[in-house]
Amino acid sequence: MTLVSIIGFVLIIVGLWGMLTQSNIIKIIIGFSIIDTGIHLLIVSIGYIKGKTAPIIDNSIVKADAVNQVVDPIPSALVLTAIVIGLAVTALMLVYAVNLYQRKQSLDINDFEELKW
Amino acid sequence: MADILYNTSAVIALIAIVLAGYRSLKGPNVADRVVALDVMTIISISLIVYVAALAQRIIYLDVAMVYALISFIGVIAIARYLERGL
Amino acid sequence: MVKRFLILLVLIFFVIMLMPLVSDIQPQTELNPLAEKYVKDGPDELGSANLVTSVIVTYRGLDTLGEVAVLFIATAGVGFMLRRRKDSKLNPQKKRESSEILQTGTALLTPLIFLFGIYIFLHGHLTPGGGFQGGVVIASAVLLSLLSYPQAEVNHKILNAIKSLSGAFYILIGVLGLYLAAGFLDNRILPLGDFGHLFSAGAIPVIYSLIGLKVGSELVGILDSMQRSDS
Amino acid sequence: MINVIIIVLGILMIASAFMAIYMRSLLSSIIAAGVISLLASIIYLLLAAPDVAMMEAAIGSGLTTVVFLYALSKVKNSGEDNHG
Repeated sequence: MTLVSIIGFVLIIVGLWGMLTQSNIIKIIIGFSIIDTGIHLLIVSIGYIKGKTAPIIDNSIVKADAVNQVVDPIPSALVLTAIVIGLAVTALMLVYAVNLYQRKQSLDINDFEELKW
Repeated sequence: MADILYNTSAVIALIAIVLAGYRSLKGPNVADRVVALDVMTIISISLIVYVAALAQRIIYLDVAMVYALISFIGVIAIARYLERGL
Repeated sequence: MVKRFLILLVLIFFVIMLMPLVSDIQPQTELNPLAEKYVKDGPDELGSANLVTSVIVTYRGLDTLGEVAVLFIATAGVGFMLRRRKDSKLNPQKKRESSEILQTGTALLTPLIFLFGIYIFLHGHLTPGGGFQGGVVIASAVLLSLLSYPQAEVNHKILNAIKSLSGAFYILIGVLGLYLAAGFLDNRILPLGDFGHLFSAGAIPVIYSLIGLKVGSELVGILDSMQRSDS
Repeated sequence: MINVIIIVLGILMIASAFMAIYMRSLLSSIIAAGVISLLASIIYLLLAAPDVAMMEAAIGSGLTTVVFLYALSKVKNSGEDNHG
């Protein structure tokens, strides 16, 4: 376990704690975005190799010896697309929250009890 | 010699970012937090340039340019929200 | 009180469940075989200096296609939920005009930010960045204009045209790769050129520009429909 | 030195996460969430992923904050004191 993966793990747990304990819908969405950041940190920390540099070949990297000089490019590529999806999904959730507010004039999750049993 | 220079600058930037972070967490007013966020943005740009110098990659400077060109938009949005213009 | 206790229990269970996953992450010392293949063969095979770009655009091109589809669905959802009600009884309150400084600064900065976004996605195969980052930067430029001129309207015909055409051409280039080169979204339908120059890496700059236009217009769509919905 | 930077930024990020959850006013929570992604992009750069750092810099500190603020300005009559 590396330092950054610990940070990411703690962020995931804190965000989950916030999602479960808070009753304001916008606070729940903020907790979701904290979980998002934590997961991204965790994934990027998997690909890091100590002492190596970014997988972009320019003057400071020999092309033939790149295998011994660069880090894993695949986690970066995965996280890159995940961040954009995270923004779009956050926007969609906020729009749902606005619609719920227009329905009941409240943002408290305990006021929406149609599906409660 | 260069090591001492690098380490000193990193320590200075870290102290500055911790102080600004303290203000952004504690600040009694929203305006305090917004100004602290702006200060943290500027210090982050200098930290990014520090990382680029440490890794000796000139291409990292593109990230600092994006930061400097884009990140003030969040502060402007908060200001517009506070004056009821959003 | 019982609820708090249950939440704490769930969280502890979650930590115990995920702990082995995190503690298995060991500091690596060398690349795993798949990444080693990408790093070793990527520069000669595809001609792209940025290996992340070659993974996103070609090696894992189908993932990117799915990502663009998810982005499209999310934008459609936002536009559907926030559609403007014509018979709304609430008359939208007048928004406060922005100050002179902000308007002048916007007029100065917006073309520069646009230009920088285009630079980012054209140089996606040489420097960090690419279609997604460039699209986000372009969306930020439009957002700056929306913040300083709240009454302004985005031209929806042009926006929808950019959205549809860039998506269609993206698929078209992918299918062309299927016929002319090795597979879907292969970039070797154009000559590879000199390694490390702007006109190199085959079709990667074209594909990444189309992705940039697509992502930028989708994000502008989200921001515009969130800004102008009166409620 | 890299480890020191990561530890300091990580402590700040976790403190911001707690404040984002427990802050009284929603606007302060949104600002704290912006601080998290601001610091995350420096960590991405230290992990040798400049593409991801650029993405997080552009999205996390700009667009996410603005999207939250648009939603907040539509629900601002909910009795929240936004100046706290």
